[in-house]
Amino acid sequence: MARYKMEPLRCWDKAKELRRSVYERVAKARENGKIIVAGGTESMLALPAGYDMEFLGGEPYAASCAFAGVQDPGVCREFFEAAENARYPRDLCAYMRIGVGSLLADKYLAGGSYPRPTFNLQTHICDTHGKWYQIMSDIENVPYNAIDYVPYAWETENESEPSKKLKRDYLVGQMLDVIEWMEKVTGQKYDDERFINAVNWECESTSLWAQCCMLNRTIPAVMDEKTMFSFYVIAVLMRQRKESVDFYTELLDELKDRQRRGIAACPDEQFRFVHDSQPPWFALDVFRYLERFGAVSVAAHYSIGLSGGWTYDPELDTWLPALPPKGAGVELRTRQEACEWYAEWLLAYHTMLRSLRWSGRGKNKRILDIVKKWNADGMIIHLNRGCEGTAVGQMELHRFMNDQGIPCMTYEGNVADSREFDRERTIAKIETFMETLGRKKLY
Amino acid sequence: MIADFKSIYENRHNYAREWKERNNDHKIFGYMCTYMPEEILYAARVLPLRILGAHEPQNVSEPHILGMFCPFCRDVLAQGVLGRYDYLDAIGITHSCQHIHQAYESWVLHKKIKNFFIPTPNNHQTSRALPYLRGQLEIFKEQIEEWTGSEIGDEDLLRGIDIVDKTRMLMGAVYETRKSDIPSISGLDSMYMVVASQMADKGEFNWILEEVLGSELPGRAAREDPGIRLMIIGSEDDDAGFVEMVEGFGASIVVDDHCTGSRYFWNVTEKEGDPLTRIAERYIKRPPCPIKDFPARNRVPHLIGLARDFDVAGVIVIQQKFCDPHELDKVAVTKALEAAGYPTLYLEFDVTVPLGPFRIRVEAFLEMLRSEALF
Amino acid sequence: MFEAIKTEREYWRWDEANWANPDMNWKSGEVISAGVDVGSVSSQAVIMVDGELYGYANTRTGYNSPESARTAMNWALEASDGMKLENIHFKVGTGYGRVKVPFADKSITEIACHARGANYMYGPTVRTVMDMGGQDLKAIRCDDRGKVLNFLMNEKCAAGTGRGIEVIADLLEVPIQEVGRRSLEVDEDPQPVSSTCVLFAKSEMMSLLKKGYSVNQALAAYCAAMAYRVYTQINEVGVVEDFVITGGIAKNTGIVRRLEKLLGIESLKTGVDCQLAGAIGAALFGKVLYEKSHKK
Amino acid sequence: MVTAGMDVGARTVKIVILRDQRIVGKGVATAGLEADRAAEKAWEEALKEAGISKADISKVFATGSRRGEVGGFDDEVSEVVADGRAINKVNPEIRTVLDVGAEEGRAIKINSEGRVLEFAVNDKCAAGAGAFIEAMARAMQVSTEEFGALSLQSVKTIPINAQCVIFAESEVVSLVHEETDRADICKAIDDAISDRLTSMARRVQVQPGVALVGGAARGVGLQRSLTTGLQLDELFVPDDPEFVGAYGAAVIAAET
Repeated sequence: MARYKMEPLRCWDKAKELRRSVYERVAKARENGKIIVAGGTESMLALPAGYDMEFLGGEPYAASCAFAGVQDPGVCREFFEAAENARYPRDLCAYMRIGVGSLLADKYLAGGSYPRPTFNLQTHICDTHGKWYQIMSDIENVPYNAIDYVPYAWETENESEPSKKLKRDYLVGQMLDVIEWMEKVTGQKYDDERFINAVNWECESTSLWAQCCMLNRTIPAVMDEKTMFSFYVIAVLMRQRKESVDFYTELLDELKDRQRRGIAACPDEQFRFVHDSQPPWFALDVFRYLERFGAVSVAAHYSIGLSGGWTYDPELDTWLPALPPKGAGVELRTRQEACEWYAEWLLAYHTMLRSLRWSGRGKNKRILDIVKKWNADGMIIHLNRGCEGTAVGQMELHRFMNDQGIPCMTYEGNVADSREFDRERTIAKIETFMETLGRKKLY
Repeated sequence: MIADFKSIYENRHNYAREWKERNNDHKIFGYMCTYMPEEILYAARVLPLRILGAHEPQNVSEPHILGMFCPFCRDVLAQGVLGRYDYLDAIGITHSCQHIHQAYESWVLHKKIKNFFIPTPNNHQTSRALPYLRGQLEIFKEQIEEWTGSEIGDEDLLRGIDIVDKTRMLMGAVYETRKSDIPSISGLDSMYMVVASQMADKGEFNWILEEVLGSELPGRAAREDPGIRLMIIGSEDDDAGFVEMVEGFGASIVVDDHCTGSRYFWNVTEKEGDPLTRIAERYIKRPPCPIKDFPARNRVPHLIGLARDFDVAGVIVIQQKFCDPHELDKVAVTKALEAAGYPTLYLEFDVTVPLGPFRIRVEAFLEMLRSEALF
Repeated sequence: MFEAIKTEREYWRWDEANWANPDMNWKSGEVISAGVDVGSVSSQAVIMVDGELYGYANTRTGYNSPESARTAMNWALEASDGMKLENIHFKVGTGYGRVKVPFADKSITEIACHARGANYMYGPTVRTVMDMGGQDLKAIRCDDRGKVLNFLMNEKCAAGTGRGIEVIADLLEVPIQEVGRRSLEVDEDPQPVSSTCVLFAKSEMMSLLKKGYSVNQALAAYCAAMAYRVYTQINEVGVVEDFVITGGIAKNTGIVRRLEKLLGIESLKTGVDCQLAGAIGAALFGKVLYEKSHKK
Repeated sequence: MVTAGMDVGARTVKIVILRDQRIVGKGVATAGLEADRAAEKAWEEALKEAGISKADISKVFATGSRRGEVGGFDDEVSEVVADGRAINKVNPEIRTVLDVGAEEGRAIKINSEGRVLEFAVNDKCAAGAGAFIEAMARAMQVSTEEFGALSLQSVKTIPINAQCVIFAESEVVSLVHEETDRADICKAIDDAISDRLTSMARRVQVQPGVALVGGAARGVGLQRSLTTGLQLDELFVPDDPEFVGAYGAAVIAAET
């Protein structure tokens, strides 16, 4: 007998539609010679948005390929093989290997050959990012520029103001340079107004998503993580666009309504856990399997952080949804102002990106905060061999959680390379973990 | 004496402890990546020492670091967990790679020790990197001043620059002698020299270097027939056993691109301008670790230049297993070298190098480079 | 000491053999040279008379490599018509144990030897040699004299090596000589096992069997994966025709056929036991070295 | 009450029959490809020793990675839980259990009641400890008993890099070809395996007393290497260490 009521989400199809539209627009852009910018999706999407462009994000593309692997494992296999044949080692970033392989095989998931961008623009958020699109650009032979991202230290380190200012100026300076660079490589004038709007929308989208995630703190959770995956990705793909703001506004209302009426994502929710790192996209059924024990993933630093703007509140010693310019009553008027606000947003409020560079103390604190505030009973860590940025600090996190008396298990896998995931062993490990917590299968 | 290099390297911990006694307990600062601005530490009369692994199997790092991280960072952390560096007063690191940063973070988490992280730039090709790095160095200087309780003036910084630059110039001069047809120092001793320079008080170490250059190297031949001239490039490499094996097969390693080799000392500080800016500039202009080499590929021309200047017949590309920065450069670098006419042999290190499996690869590589003897 | 109770049959064992050409009279030969290839899994000794194959022995490598070298050599001599070790002018050791061949006049790596041997066995058109041995995969590019131009050996893991296949043969209780053939007795190839790690391939194979795969299908899935692994490696040196496969695994048609399919190239075949390539190359080098040392 | 525990491992099936908490029958058989046939063999042996028929057994609990392949049990428990319960019965002082089978390795942290607090299972590239020692014994042409004895004779330390056991073999092979003393190689292998097991054990923060169970536990060389590796005064190895899982299952069957 299910504990909670369920209802399909109205926003579900809209999200699907928006996701599809991105790949279509890229395909179209190719035909009518529109500017295509490629790079990591954490490249500051608002920055190239000074142009009427389509953005081809490396991570979501790779994730889609990996997800497509559920139906046809051949898809990714072909891309990985293409990369391996070109001598790219298999322990490198799985997303990168899919991108490079897809390019070398000249095959685009949505059909046709791999889109050749007007230029590549990358933000160097982890060791791989800056090199990833260097390699892509070598092969495509298109202009390439990269912005170095040095985030603020975690609040636990109480970093000095002068240091923060340096980081802000460093990032702002690079943005201004990149704008000039883009004008050079495209030969087209950069439109500050478009840019300023994009910054507003990007901050708004990510702030709204953070608010959506807050609603998952209640029992039962209004979204399970599988659902979150299909919603957060809108921000990943197009947070700098108005459609994204509209989508999250609507989603927030729907979720509030569900929360009020006690509608659950999983009718059997009994054991709430926080997951760490991206999931193995080709094996999301593992989450389904967990639900048979009443175990539901209610949050992950990854899914709430990657698309969420969070600000640290020293009084409450926790992180809360950050205020976008408009919400803070700020009117961005010039390129300079927009760059400064945008820089601050990424350096201070993007806790996910910050965790890629800050492996230890801060990340533990941040995730413990999530476990507590989202009322989780335990944690499951995906030791992700396909993404070193998120793998940083995972072993320490495991140790830390157990020391805090929070049941925590790890399983080894890979965000996109199914050859590194052993389903049998993972299932066996989950069963053991659940058994040691005295939980039996409900069905 | 050349022999000193090896003995400093092999007795690094005794050396450090004795140094502390001799220098009425001045502070010792262990660092984990060669982007650490030693000049500032010398200016503060703090001794900077590089922390390296021990190349022994260990079983203490797994609870802290994922198995897919490079063996070097695990080996380094093990040294900390096992208490081999307990004489250090502080440890520090700059932005380098995530793996070694993990070792640093775990060390800090589990050994309560004073620690300094300088958030240096990752991209040295943007003009914005210099003012940013200069600013961070100033903050670092202030933190050191606070820690030692004594101010660091410009003249101190200049003294620091002079000490470190002198080591760089002297080691550069030693490398210069390896260009000759019969190098006067082996690849093994050269490696000992550079790693020893990272483990010794450079003030003292410079005397040794001057002595070696002045009285030992002239007219010296590392070996009568240098055999095949090789370049060795890649990640951190202080694996004496491997280099010894290679040179044992009648080859000579005449130049390298490692952070335990030429990358560490290749360029010196500009003479003009404010000290901190000059220090920052030197680190930005040094031959880059792959992790700092984007958007353009500045490593490639540098490596081909080295191969040409030192007249090598082939290149051993060797890296720590799972070292992403170097794996990300593997294809571009080997391609470029092969295209320039330098055959390459690609190998991967682990904490302990399995000499057996490596021997066949190296021997075959040398057989391949050797002339017609068998035909 | 283990839960393991000895399996009645040792499925992983290769056959051993020795042979000498009855139609050749070695006594009339000018230069008699020998090559001994002490590999990790098996050892071969080859005797050549004036650069022509006269006899050989193929044995399993034992614990002690000098001993394995002697056994192989003596076994080859036994097959001969009264040849003694001292009748051989020049002996070259190769393979893992090359430096430990007690009677060898010189040691040369199996990489050089396999290229040279392949050149003899398959002719001067050979440009790419894939040697698949017990512990290593070696992709070798060579010129028309069998001189190595470029080569590459496997790093990190031993999947696709003879040892790996032994493990699987043992697991599935299939004699190793039959692994290849039986892997081809399937209507269509299943998804290759995903893990190239032999140990994980093992657990994967077990689950395939649980899923109802027949042993042959499981073998097919494994051979397909191994063929692919070899394929990526050989691509690193680049395949130039003619292309040949040497070493123990060349006997595994299941991997060879699949590899050829991936490459879209047929490999040359030969009547000579392809495990002998290393020893043959060694013996041929022996001849040259002997002649050079006896030129005035 | 008579209960039984059946442990269907990667390589063998083990069965333990309990009457009023006392072991009255044991049986073991190599699983090979057909675990169910092996189970029958093991049953025969165990029932014979106990001098009873299956009908006399009120409850059968199964454990082991391949339990899914055989039928004939009332409920199942994971190896980890079975080990914890069993070792606590045999020696209540134990807080950390190391289970080393042919393919799997496990480290289990338990409390004074034998409840599992935390556990670690070997990850990729660290599997097959037991199988590795077997394969190496084969390569050295000694029995696994001789292997352990030889290992004990050596005091030398030769590092073997055993992150991937199969690749580690080529290191062993080259040691062999360098005519390294056989005893030293055996110890080197035990040390390498011990290092990996110790690493895994440290994930659960090893506390004394420590027990070593599973098929590989009888290896006297491995016992020594682990005792040194974990800096222990003593390492507890129960009689019939390979039956611990089955025993635990039987005990839990009796208790529920």
